[in-house]
Amino acid sequence: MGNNGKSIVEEKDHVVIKFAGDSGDGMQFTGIRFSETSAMMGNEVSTLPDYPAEIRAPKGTIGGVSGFQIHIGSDHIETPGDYADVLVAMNPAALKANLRWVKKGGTIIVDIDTFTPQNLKKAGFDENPLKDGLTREYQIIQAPITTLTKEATKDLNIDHKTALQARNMFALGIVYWLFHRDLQYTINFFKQKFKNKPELAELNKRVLEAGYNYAHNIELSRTYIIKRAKLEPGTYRYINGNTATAWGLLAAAEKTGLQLYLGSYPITPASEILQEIAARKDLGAIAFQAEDEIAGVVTSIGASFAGKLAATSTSGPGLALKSEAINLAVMLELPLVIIDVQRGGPSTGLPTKPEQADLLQALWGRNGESPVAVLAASTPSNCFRYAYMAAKIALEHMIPVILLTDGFLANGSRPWKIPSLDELPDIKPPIVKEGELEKYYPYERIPGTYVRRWAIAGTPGYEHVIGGLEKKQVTGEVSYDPENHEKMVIERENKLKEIQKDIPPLEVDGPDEGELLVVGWGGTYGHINTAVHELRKEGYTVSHAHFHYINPLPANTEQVLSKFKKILIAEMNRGQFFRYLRSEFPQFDYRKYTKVQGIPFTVSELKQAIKKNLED
Amino acid sequence: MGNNGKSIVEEKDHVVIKFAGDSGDGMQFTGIRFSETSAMMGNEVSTLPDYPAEIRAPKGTIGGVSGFQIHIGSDHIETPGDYADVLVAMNPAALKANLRWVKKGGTIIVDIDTFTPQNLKKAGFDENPLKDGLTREYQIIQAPITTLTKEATKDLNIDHKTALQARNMFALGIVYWLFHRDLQYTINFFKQKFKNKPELAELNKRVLEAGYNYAHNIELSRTYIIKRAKLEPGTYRYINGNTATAWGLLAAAEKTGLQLYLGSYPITPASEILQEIAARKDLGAIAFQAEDEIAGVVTSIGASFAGKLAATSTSGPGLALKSEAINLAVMLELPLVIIDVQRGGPSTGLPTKPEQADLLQALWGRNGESPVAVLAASTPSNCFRYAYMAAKIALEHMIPVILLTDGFLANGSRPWKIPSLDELPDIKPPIVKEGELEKYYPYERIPGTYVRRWAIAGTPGYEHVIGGLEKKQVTGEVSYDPENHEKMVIERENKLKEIQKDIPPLEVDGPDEGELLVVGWGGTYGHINTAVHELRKEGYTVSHAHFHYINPLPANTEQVLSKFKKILIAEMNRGQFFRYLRSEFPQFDYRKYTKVQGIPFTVSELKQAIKKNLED
Amino acid sequence: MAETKQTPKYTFKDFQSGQQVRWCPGCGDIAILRAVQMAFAQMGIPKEKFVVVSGIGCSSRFPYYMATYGIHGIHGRAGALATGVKIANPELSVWQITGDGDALAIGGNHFIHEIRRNIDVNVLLFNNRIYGLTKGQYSPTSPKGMITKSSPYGTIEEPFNPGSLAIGAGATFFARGIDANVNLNVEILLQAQAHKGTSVVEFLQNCVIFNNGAYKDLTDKETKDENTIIVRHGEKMIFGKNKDKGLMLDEKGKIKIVKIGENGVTEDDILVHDAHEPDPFIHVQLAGLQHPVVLGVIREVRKETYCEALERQMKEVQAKSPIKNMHDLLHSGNTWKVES
Amino acid sequence: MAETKQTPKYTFKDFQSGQQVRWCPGCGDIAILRAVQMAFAQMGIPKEKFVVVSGIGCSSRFPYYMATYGIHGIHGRAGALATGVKIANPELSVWQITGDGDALAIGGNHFIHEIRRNIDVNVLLFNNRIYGLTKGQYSPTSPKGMITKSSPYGTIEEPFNPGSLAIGAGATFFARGIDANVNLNVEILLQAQAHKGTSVVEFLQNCVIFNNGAYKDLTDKETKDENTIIVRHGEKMIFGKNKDKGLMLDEKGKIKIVKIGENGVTEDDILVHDAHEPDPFIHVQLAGLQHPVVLGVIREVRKETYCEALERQMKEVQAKSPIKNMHDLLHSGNTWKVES
Ligand SMILES: Cc1ncc(C[n+]2csc(CCOP(=O)(O)OP(=O)(O)O)c2C)c(N)n1
Ligand SMILES: Cc1ncc(C[n+]2csc(CCOP(=O)(O)OP(=O)(O)O)c2C)c(N)n1
Ligand code: SF4
Ligand code: SF4
Ligand SMILES: [Mg+2]
Ligand SMILES: [Mg+2]
Repeated sequence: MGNNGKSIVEEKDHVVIKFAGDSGDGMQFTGIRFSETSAMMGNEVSTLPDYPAEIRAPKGTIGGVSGFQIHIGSDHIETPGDYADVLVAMNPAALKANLRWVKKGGTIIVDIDTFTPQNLKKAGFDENPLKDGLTREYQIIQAPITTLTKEATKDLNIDHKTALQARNMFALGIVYWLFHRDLQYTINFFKQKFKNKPELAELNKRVLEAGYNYAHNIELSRTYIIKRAKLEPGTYRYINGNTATAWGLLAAAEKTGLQLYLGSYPITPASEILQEIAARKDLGAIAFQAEDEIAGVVTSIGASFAGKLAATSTSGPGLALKSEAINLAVMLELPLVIIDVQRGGPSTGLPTKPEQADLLQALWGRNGESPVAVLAASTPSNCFRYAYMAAKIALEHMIPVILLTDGFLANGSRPWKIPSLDELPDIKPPIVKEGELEKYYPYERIPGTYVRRWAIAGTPGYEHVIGGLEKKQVTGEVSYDPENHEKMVIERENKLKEIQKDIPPLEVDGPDEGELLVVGWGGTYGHINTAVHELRKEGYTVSHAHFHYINPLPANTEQVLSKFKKILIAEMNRGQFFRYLRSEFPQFDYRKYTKVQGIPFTVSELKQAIKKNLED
Repeated sequence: MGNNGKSIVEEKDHVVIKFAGDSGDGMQFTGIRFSETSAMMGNEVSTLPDYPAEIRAPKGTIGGVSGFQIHIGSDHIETPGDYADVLVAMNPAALKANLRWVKKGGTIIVDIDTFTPQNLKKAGFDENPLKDGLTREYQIIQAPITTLTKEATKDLNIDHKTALQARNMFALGIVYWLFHRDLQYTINFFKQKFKNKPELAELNKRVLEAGYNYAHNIELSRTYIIKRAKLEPGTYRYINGNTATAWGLLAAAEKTGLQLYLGSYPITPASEILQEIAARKDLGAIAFQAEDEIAGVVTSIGASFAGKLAATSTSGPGLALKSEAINLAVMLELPLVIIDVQRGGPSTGLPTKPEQADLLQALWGRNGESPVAVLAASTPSNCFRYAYMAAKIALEHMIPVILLTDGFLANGSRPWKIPSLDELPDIKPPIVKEGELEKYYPYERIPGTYVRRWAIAGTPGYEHVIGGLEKKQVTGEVSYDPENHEKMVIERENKLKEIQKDIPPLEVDGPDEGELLVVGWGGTYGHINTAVHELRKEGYTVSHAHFHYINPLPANTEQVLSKFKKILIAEMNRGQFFRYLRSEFPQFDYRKYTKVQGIPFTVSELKQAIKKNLED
Repeated sequence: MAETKQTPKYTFKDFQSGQQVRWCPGCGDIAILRAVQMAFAQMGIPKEKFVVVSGIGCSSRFPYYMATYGIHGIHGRAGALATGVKIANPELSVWQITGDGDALAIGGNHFIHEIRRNIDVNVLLFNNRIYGLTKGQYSPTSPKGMITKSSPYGTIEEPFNPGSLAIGAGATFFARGIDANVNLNVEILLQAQAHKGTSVVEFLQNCVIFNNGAYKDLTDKETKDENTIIVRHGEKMIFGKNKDKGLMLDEKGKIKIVKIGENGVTEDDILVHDAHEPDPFIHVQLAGLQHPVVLGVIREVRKETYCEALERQMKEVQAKSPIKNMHDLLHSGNTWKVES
Repeated sequence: MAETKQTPKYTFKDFQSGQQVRWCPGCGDIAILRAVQMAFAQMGIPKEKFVVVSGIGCSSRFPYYMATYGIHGIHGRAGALATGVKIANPELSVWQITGDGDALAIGGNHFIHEIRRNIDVNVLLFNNRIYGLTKGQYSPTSPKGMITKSSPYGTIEEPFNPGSLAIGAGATFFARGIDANVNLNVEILLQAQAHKGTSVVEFLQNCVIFNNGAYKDLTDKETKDENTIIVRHGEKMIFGKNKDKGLMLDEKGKIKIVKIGENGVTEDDILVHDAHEPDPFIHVQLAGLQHPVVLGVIREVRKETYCEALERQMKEVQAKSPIKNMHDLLHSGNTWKVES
């Protein structure tokens, strides 16, 4: 670790850093390096990338700004943070786009070389903001990053353009110095990544060190030490929600001994799930990139019939397209996991932004009475657990399960204590083995569970045909009988309800009775929980219950809700869970706090909303 | 009218007749003849065909029975009737399938020639039921229909097979005698239909008269006269729900002067809408049979952009497929009518049977916050009005409108007083004419309505591009701005709410306050209304409110509901409107009465349910 | 297909499910069902290894009549269902039953993509040129001008030729059968089964209710020999009641019909059918021919199937990758330890 | 297209929307946009009559850059949107912008059906053999073995040849352009516009980010003349830096490449391109040729379009039918009067 010379060293519980620059400036890469180093140095970390919808949006413009925000600290880091303590702005547009998200008094590092009149104009500044009042409100480090990057690399045998691509490492070096980070993790990473191009490893290392040394030399008045978090012992890794989701499915496959089949079609922000599984041919997983979403889910249904752990992944518009076929799986009563990484809607909407507005679609967006299980993950890393649980429920209850995540979880990263497969609950699908049954009736239900048995195509003796028409109880033959239809509708409903027995009760964070319960579901967990914790620290009495199991709801839901005078439901839509809960348990005093802006809640706005509801 | 000789003539308010036979026996044809004659003779009529899912299900089996039920009477004939007073069974299977639906003491007419041991076995009778107790419980007319049809036609130069195809007319002749119907309407019909094949006209006439004379000769103990209904004066015709729907759209097109474009894909029970419009090239309507449901709706969106009155028709599974594209129309804010003729679900389900289980799909089965208007027709003939209103709302509010009908309405027929186009409300789409505006902003909203203006492609000066991405207020440019997104979400929501101003208040049939309000929506109107009326006649106090406008709900909904202690929601699903109302107005005491059997409610079961809810 | 135990000897009855066949009397589907059951009995594949999937339509009720594994799917998705079953377990013999509406209207995309991917599925396309189940609307194969329920004045659309479309999508196998000719159909089905890759078999199928007589000229005793030609690989393409007509190429490479003995044409001049030619320039002509209509296996070329490529790649990757199980994966890349 | 007032004289600038072009610098889409704007200016069609629709993809952002009517649709549905616009108003000049994913993956069905119906739409298929917008997964035109984000070990699928597929679906017009050759593209676009019926134009388009160099051999100065041939109806199919190579048919009717002056081949022997031959047997070969890649209008045959047939039928029916308005319809068939 460097020597920070004469500057004051301040110890902090947590701090938020944002790297911002042009799409081509490598801000995601930079952010991830900083996060990893921090995690390895013992901090809790939560990160969120934020990039434009265009592949390469016009350089130097606000629309082209790509960002990466990191929250590090000693404990309870559940969100990437509302406002930044430190902003790195690689050009004027990055400054313009992010200024409102920097805390007053915070530190801003800019590449002063980019503050040309031309660039300022592109960014929409009428005049140079650095000459302006800005310097009074923030601590601004005006580093000639471009110049010094050139300088630092001029003796390397590397072309100009390539050398300048390492500018981001100069900025990272400054930030490393500011936070007393060890350069070694990053340098090792370069060595590994550029195994076959040592000159690039050297380039990046040089520039990183140059930035670090620059910060050292300009003698910043203040640097920071972030306390280590009290983490459970174990081996950790960094993981984002999409990878965690993919891996959760892979884990379920290994645990059951079934091969994983994912039929999918790329769509932002879900494509990575497909990509992660496509990369796992080493584990025998099959990733089929279908011609469209419908083929994605339908091939999965075929694969399920043939005995695979079948899944499909998509985002909102894709879920809409899959709805007819999901209904086929409802009728066939085959296991199927459907992952919906929610994004801003309706229609194409805001394709790279998170939202929670697919809930009602997941619950009811199919023709007829069509019960499917619905789960929601709430942190990037617990996507692993809920993907695993989705597979478990699908396989054990012979039912389609929709797992809702969102763009925030999908792209957000968290350090994650690597679980061992032994810790994960067993999965016992009702597969019938050759010779086990005298006669196989496809729709005979296992007593006490409503689950039918799974005779996998290819098993001798159980040949049978199933289909989307209503079928006779037990035998599964086509039946148009009125009473039979109603009975089957109810059997499918009951089968769903039975899942309640297998899911954990709803937990309350905070007192389990009182004035106000804040309710959330899915990806808002971190923000809500932080808000509630902070308010409790401030002396307010408020609790938080977060739903991961949405259909069926946990068995104790009504009881938990009944203990509070008011229930505030916070969600990133116009009140869908609010509507759902109210239609289930109309007797309670629900309020809603909603936001549909394609960006997560801020902790501060949540705190305000909670306080307001505590008051009236 | 014939002379019924010595038999007793009984006068009746209403009576239910069912014709049943093999799919090939022409029961639909027979039933329609009877209905038309009755309507022309001044009765109220309600009919319901009931046919197997197979095109030609195996002859002589229960699965192959095709039926047509007719309810005629002097007033308030709102349903095809629960139980039949008269059953015509062309073979043992038809008897077996329908016996439980005949009133004790009713009349059964059978073709005794078909009661061979072989046929009895095929129908699943262990022994001949006619020899059994049956004759004690019913008045059974054992007519040798086959023999007498042959006999009556033997001197015609017509082959055996063709001659026997007129057997149904023999049965109809008997029934005509029984109810003092005039043969002339039917004979005229033959002349018209078989203009170019006079031998067929003669054949059918002969057999019809033979049946009539046969009935006369066997001296039935009792015949019936049905009182004429007190119908509003006017010109009447017979119409089923699908035709009425198609014609409602055609009427809206004529009224606005816009060409009708229907993009559709065949699906039971909606195909007839496509077919009706395909036949209307004389009126300039375009019916495009697309390659699938998605193309059906998407071509309609294209047509809407090009200035047509655009519609698409389908049934449940098709609505699921269209959901992604409907969302595009939500974003584009183009007028679009989507007709969903609901059938039994989920998945392929019971494709020929009615159900009301697509409600939640219609409301919320799309990704993101996606408000569309939802309407529901309630009688075969008012499908005309609601199709018209759906077009009016879509055009005036620049919004997709889903019109829900169902298999019961679609196939059911009612005499209908033909409206004149002048009676229909005007339709004023916000089309901007060339030169009208200085500058056109596609998402500028007309004050007080939230409606944007419609610049039809091809109009000089208003060139503009719209799309599925979120767009900036007013200008409609693509915008990823968080606040703008939320504002647009709310604008779309408000635009929907504004429709409330244009829809009539919810009406109450019966006292407008009291113990119990029975609530229904869509195709259950007739059954619920009849049940409520009968109960009131029996001295109970109970009211009925029926919803045709579902999203938005009529402005006075909450107020209407608030006047009753209990609200019983009767619907043909597992409680979807119940859930919706409860989520909107949780304060009331809702109960539900549901049936998901692919068959309509019976009035008697509804009455029982209402009485039960009156009591507890 | 790895077989451990001996395959039982079957007759077509072993493939009857016992469910009552609910097609209209006289429907062409019935004869095709029989041909399939006869062919299955001869394939030497254990019964449980057959999976018969379909979409929705009259023809798509087919799986119910087979005593095998099967799925009666949803409309248009038969191709995707079949693809999923086959990829999931290449040991299964997968048969896809689909109508002209199911495969070529709503299911057109899955149809061309399974062909492109060369999924080793046998696609039996029942082409009655009508939507049967929905009671008689036109289909993408209805000839232009045909009057149907949804085209009361005649259709205004050109039909697809399923063979041209399939070959355009890259089909490695295309054959055409006709409901009435059970023996030919069995012969084709056995070749379809033997072919590795997507085998598209178009069955010309009469719908007695909504499009009766569509193929009358091709099945009537008096006319069929003049109106159809049955091709077999390696045999000369000769037809006609008197076997006196044949196919040749003109100087432009276009197929022409010639009469043997006329204009100096001898039997030697007649073109020998080469189903195995990879370039489809002649096969497209054969598939597209209106007179005579070509029956039999028109194209059969060998290319790596999707499942073969998948297996090949899986093996390669597994041989090289250090990741052998979940534990390896979870601990791959950057990890760090937190000590207690 | 009935024109009442005189069409203004345009330059390409009149078709620029003023929206900032947001494609990556160097993206092939940019050059194609320019060609389209140049071509539109020459068509003599009033600006407001153009409608440019698209699906979703990088290429599908195209409408935003055009100062015409347009819809940026949803993924895969460009073909259906275009179909709807054109049928609704045949006076509009409808342009469909679509990517290889948009048209051939999710949109494959609409693509083949609009071609089959011969809807008079100009389909511009931007084929970069990759999914650009979703950041680099393989597409149905990615060559087998290509490594992409979703095929880290190389794809295992055969690609479509868009020309073969289009012709298999019954295309009346197929042409191929390449981003870099703006003049050729303008020439093709003008012919596409002139063609009545679906005009499919495949543009080979370089994606600098995810599939850079896919067409390098076809655009590089040194290699392009050997690797491409530009065909024009009625002209001999000659290519090569020295114009010394050409196409001929062999005795089987298969295209072969010959060198003029070698083996006795003279320029006279070289095949003349006949774009108007209705039977597609040579066009499929031209479309499928890998070396040289054929550019220009490969096929252009005239068939009745959907809208022409619709108009014809409308007129026929309206001339005959007694039903002239809603009142007639409502009162047609059996009606009866109830007197007061
Ligand atoms: C999503 C969906 N759309 C439409 C239908 C209605 N439908 C069922 S079968 C069919 C077409 C049948 O034609 P084809 O595939 O040729 O089969 P055939 O009945 O002629 O054998 C249609 C349109 C449906 N069941 N599901
Ligand atoms: C229903 C739906 N599925 C998937 C997507 C995601 N998506 C957007 S564009 C695209 C493919 C783009 O490839 P292509 O059509 O070749 O266009 P390009 O970007 O290469 O120009 C995909 C998969 C979507 N927007 N909507
Ligand atoms: S309607 Fe036609 S295709 Fe369907 S079962 Fe009857 S004959 Fe066969
Ligand atoms: S990603 Fe590729 S196709 Fe998309 S804009 Fe960039 S270069 Fe063009
Ligand atoms: Mg068919
Ligand atoms: Mg592409």
